[in-house]
Amino acid sequence: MDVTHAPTHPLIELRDITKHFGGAQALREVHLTLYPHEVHALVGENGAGKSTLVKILAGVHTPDAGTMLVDSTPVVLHAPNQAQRLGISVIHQHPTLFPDLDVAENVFMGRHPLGPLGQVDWKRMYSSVDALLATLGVQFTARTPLRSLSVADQQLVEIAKALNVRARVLVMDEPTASLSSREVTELFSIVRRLREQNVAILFVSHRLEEIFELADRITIFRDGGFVFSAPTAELTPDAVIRYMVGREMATLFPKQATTLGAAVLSVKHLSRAGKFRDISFEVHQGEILGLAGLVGAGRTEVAQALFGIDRPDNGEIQLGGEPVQIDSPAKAMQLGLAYVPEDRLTQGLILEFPIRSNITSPIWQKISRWFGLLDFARERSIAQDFFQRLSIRAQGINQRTQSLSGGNQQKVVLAKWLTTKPKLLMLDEPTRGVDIGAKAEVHRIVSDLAAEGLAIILISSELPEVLGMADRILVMHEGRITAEFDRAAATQENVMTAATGQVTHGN
Amino acid sequence: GSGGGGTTAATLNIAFLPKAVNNPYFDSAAAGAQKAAAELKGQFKQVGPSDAVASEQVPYIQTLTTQGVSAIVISADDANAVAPALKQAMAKGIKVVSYDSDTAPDARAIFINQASTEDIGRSEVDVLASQINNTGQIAILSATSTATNQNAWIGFMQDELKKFPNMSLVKIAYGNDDDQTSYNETQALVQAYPDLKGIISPTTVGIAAAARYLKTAGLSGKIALTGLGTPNSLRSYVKDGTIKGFELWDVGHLGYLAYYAAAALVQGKITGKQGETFTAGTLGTFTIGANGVVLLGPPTVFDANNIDQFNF
Amino acid sequence: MVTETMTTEQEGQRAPSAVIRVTRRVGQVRELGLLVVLLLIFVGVAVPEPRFVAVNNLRDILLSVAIIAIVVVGETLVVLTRNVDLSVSAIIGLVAFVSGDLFKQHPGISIAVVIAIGCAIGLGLGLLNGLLVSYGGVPAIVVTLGTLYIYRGLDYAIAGGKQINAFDVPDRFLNLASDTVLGIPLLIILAAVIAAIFALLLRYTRLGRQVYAIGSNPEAARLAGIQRNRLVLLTFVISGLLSGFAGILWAARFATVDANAATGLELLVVASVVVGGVSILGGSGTILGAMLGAILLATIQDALNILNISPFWLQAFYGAAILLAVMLDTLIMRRLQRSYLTRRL
Amino acid sequence: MRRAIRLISLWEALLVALLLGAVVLGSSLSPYFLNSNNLSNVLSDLSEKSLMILSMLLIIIVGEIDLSVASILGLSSVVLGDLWMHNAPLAVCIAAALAVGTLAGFINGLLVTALGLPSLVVTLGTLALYRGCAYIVLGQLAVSNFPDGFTTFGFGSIPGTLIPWPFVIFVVLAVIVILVLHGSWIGRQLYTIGNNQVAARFAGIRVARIKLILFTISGFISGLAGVIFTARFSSARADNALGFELDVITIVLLGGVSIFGGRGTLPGVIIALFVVGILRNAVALADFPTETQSIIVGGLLVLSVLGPNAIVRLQNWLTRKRVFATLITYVQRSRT
Ligand SMILES: Nc1ncnc2c1ncn2[C@@H]1O[C@H](COP(=O)(O)OP(=O)(O)OP(=O)(O)O)[C@@H](O)[C@H]1O
Ligand SMILES: Nc1ncnc2c1ncn2[C@@H]1O[C@H](COP(=O)(O)OP(=O)(O)OP(=O)(O)O)[C@@H](O)[C@H]1O
Ligand SMILES: [Mg+2]
Ligand SMILES: [Mg+2]
Repeated sequence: MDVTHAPTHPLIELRDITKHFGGAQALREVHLTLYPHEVHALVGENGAGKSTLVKILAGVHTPDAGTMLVDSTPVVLHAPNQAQRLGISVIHQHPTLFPDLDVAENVFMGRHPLGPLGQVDWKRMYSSVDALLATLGVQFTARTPLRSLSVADQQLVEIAKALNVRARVLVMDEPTASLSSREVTELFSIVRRLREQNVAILFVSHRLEEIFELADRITIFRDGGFVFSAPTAELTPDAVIRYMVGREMATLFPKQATTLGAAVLSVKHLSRAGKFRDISFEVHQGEILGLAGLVGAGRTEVAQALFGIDRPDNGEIQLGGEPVQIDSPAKAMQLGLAYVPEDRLTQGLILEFPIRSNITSPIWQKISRWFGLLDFARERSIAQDFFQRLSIRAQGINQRTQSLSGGNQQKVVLAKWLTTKPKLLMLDEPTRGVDIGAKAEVHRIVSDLAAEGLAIILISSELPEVLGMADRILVMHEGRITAEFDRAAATQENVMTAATGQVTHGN
Repeated sequence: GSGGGGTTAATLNIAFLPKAVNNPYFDSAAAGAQKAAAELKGQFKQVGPSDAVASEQVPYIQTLTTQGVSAIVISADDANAVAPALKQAMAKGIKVVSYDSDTAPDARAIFINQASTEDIGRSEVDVLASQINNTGQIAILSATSTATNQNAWIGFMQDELKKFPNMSLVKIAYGNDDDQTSYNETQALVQAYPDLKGIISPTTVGIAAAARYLKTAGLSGKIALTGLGTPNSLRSYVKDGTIKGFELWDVGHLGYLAYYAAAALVQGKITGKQGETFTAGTLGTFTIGANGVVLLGPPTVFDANNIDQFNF
Repeated sequence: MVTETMTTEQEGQRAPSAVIRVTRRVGQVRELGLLVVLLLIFVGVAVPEPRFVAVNNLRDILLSVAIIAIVVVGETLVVLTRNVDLSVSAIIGLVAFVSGDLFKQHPGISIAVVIAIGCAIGLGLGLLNGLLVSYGGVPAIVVTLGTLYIYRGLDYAIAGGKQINAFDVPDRFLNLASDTVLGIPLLIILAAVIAAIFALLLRYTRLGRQVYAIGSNPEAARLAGIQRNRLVLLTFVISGLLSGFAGILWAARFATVDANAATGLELLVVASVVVGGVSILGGSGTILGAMLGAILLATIQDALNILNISPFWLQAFYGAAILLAVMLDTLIMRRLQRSYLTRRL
Repeated sequence: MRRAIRLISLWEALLVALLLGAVVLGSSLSPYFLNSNNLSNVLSDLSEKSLMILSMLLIIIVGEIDLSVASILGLSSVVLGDLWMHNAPLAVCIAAALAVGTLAGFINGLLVTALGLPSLVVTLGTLALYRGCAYIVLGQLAVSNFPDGFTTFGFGSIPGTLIPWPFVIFVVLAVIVILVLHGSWIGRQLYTIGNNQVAARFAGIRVARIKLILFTISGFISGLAGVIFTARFSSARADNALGFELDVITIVLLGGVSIFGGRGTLPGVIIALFVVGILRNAVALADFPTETQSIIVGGLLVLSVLGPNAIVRLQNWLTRKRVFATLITYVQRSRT
């Protein structure tokens, strides 16, 4: 990696940027400087505010406070096309593409090349996009309908889109999240080429090894605040992780020691084409089984297959020793399974409903009397009970969940599933985008539940969380289990290596 | 309020309820009725649905009943669909007269028949026969298959056709008294029967639409067309020869007579029994025939020679 | 529309991988499918009834579809943006009567003026729809359902019991519908030209492509800096304008116009669009497809006439056509996606 | 849109005001308006629509739509008539009509849930298909000679009162729907589906099955409406209730139900039903031309959505102006 002499003139300078979303503070007076001819990595845990910053650079969000300087002149971006005109080109974390159009149009939308008559020049568009795709070494062409691409291929289109404009600033929000290692190398060689052309690059990623391979400078955010920034040369992975986590784990993850009971769930050779393959494991009463891995490793799919949302192609699921067929979430619930989904806003909550109805939603039928008429008194008491047990901070059980902070929303989702008195609780990213305080409470609740003998599967992309909470850790990489560690044996390093699919060493 | 209000012999508050309000045929009938109203110093109004749909007429009957008009003069879109409502009206003391298209006989006192069903049915066949010298395939373009008057005429047409061995009725099409439907039905007839020689359309909307198709398709003179129509809507086709001759009673007189009949009922001069007589202003005296039918008189034949003398 | 087929050939030339060739065909499958179905109908009917393929019958088919086709073009634009315009039939009826009435009230008024007025009315009504949808934030189906009532109500209010008869309007005006150029009826040429123009605009202008974009993924369109509201407004205005123009032609063709002209036509228009393979969820479909859809429905009607099948069967056939069209469309899309899913890992 | 929810209560209040306005208007336009016969006519005219709005409400709440209701009405009416014409016993005819309606609805449901097609297109197709079938069965014929008992049921009122028989059925069904929708777990599940289909599925709600059932119910109700329609006019024709679907949907939306699903109450819709019914009647009583009705109804429909939106926008605009912020929050408090 070549040592860069940071040029004197920054291309973009962000000063004291603050951004709120309703009650939640996503960014707190952060600052960031992008120089030409430099790859600048931005790291931080889930919810640290990385994407929010990216969206501010992209003109999607306008900061509540702070200034943005482009070529040392202050600008205020209100719309994405303003950012585009300033030569800022952005790869968003989640693909924002047009499923009905072909790849070329997705790359060129709004900027189609025009012919002599001012007509869209399709020939030229296709040839130039095909050329562009060639440099990315992809398996599809400019004419492939986007709808037919996998999420990973869509990510590549997103990248092509950003590379297509003569950008002076390239911002990439977790571009490699769902890419194969081959595609990653292709991408990196391109990024290096761009750096040689004096493009300023902001690179957001959870994969430290990538960062240390590519970045010239690293900036670390934590819980919406700026923590530290330095040239890569002056940093080590451990140091970065320390800055990212920035707290003694023991105090934060009060996992109580529990005596493991009988196996609740045992999975044998579970596979689903394109998502995961040959997954086998057991969970016991009172055990917290951690499921670690990078975004896109397939953990959510595994959980959702267990919960009857998608069907596994083959493999066996046993509950309490009995082989079971789980063909629908309703069936899974009957069998005593519960699943706290990855995205609580779209999968976990009815934002229009009050806390009360959300908490009782899985048991509405149970708390109904004759003719299925709801027993409102009973509903209120149950809701009130969990409201207090999980110490949800809100005006009361009748407040609409929409107006709750992320942490409290997450507690409502937890309460919702606890009402079903499950035997096995699956938590997918239970603390993503949840503030520290609430995070700690969620952890306390979870470990209490385990202590009460509940079997728990904890999916989390936050290593410290898994390391702190889990009795046992399974690591997934590209749909396969690559390692298993006991609480004692697990460390940041060996889990991360397994998660990135390098040497598999378990025990 | 008293639903039966307004039946005191003095006040003449008579409402016409045609199949559809936006139909020139009924408008000219209304004109005649207005003339009668003026002569009798009575009130006249015409209400009704914008489409010729039976169920649409019922709310209007109910409204008129509520308003306590002294008489309802109706052209029934579906003889039976309107019967219950009309009976309710009669129960409230409102007189009911049907014109143009009859209702169930027990749902009205008098039916003003524009012309003897038999005359019309037979004469139309004769008119057409003379135009196609008694040979070839012919078709009928009617209104709705439920229209009482249409079916009665068609009955007699079929009977009359027995006299013409070389003429064959190949199809009875229904244009719903709707311009576009009639137009398309005509097109369909011509396509389905390449050898078609003549069309009878005993409905003003139908014949106009048919004439228009024949003209645009350049079939004027090739396929003869006759039926019932208003001079105004057919004048141009008569002049360009698409139609040699067609029939109609004087629609204005129809409305005029209907109003007088209703008035006579309201004033208690008649009850609708057979043999009763009443005078209808300039039209003279009329006698109520079997089951309450009053006959307007023989139809007029309009052709290039006389058409300009009429304006309705 | 020529252009559509041209690009198909171009795409035929360069064929990288098998999978992609499949998908390319799937991309065109709608138009192809419709053509095949049309062909089958023609063959199937022509065998027992050769008159079906007689030139003048084909002319009748195209004539009967011409006016609707013009409206379908506008509807297609609207549907592509994930909206729908149910008020078209009311606009046609209103303009048809007004333009006829103009001739009646002001004998000797120039045809150009009437056409201008008619188009202006259509444009205005479309503008109202568009404003309510884009800036009023009211769902298109609600807005146009409402204006369907309102515009038709206005029509009744203006027309009342009056009826425009052939002799009320000058023959020069009626000729719009009956004139032919090189033996081809003017109506058909007008429809074809309008369709071709908008097909070209949709395919060869950035704005046209953006219409697809906002229908396909509004959020992504926003990130791409596309101004959704203006574009939606524009499509409604065009739809209104074309409906207005169609109304004028309606008056010219049917000569006898009352307040009920074109009642219920909106269903036939939307049906044509859907059968033509334009996704009701927006973002995909072509003018060519929609035209074929309209022609298909008209052909079915004509075939029933020729075969002397009771016209009562017509609606049933229309319904079946719509259902089959969407079913095939979705099934093909599903198949396509499944074929890709298993590619990774 | 989100903030618009706060305004629902407000919207229903507006509807009530509208209703009172309609009554005042009616009685001022015509002395006969408040006449009990007239009110009974209003109810009688609403016979079929009042039933159809019930199932339409449920379907729209789960985020779907059924455009084919009027066609199903026509089809079942025709089936009833055709069987009667062939001398089947009346009971059999009615049963068959209901069965056909139910089947038609079930088919809609299958196409929507099993094949996952958009209900807008599916029911647009069946709108034409079912109406077409009605024409195929009976063509232009009309069957009329039904027994008096049947006709009285449709047209007559409960002896001694002026309450039409069909209205009784509506009251019964309305009570049931109110209980189910606003009081039972099923209702909760319907709103959940309409609000967030994914979350509903993740919460173990059988979305597809519920939708299938709803479309089937809608078919049954439409069939029932078909029987009543036939009885009311003692006339079974293929074109019965042509275009009713627009009125039904209009009433439901006017009642404050979101076309996107998840929002709306039966009381609101019932008020809207009477608003429309009374306005139409008043306008007719006053001898206003027919078209006034459609203009009023259409205008109300657009306003019903535009109104709340406008208020929300106004609010947003005001809240941006700090001065008014406190005022606004105060207003909102007082509202909830
Ligand atoms: N549109 C939004 N509305 C409300 N809250 C939001 C929104 N976008 C982000 N947030 C909140 O802001 C905080 C930062 O989110 P952000 O997506 O920037 O984190 P991140 O660092 O990108 O996390 P990840 O690594 O998971 O992408 C989180 O608490 C998140 O819940
Ligand atoms: N929010 C999302 N948007 C688009 N694609 C996603 C999203 N989440 C996951 N995916 C894709 O789904 C596939 C499996 O991801 P999945 O979420 O199961 O993995 P994971 O290990 O659970 O990742 P995560 O840490 O996000 O939970 C991957 O291709 C991933 O890219
Ligand atoms: Mg992010
Ligand atoms: Mg996941």
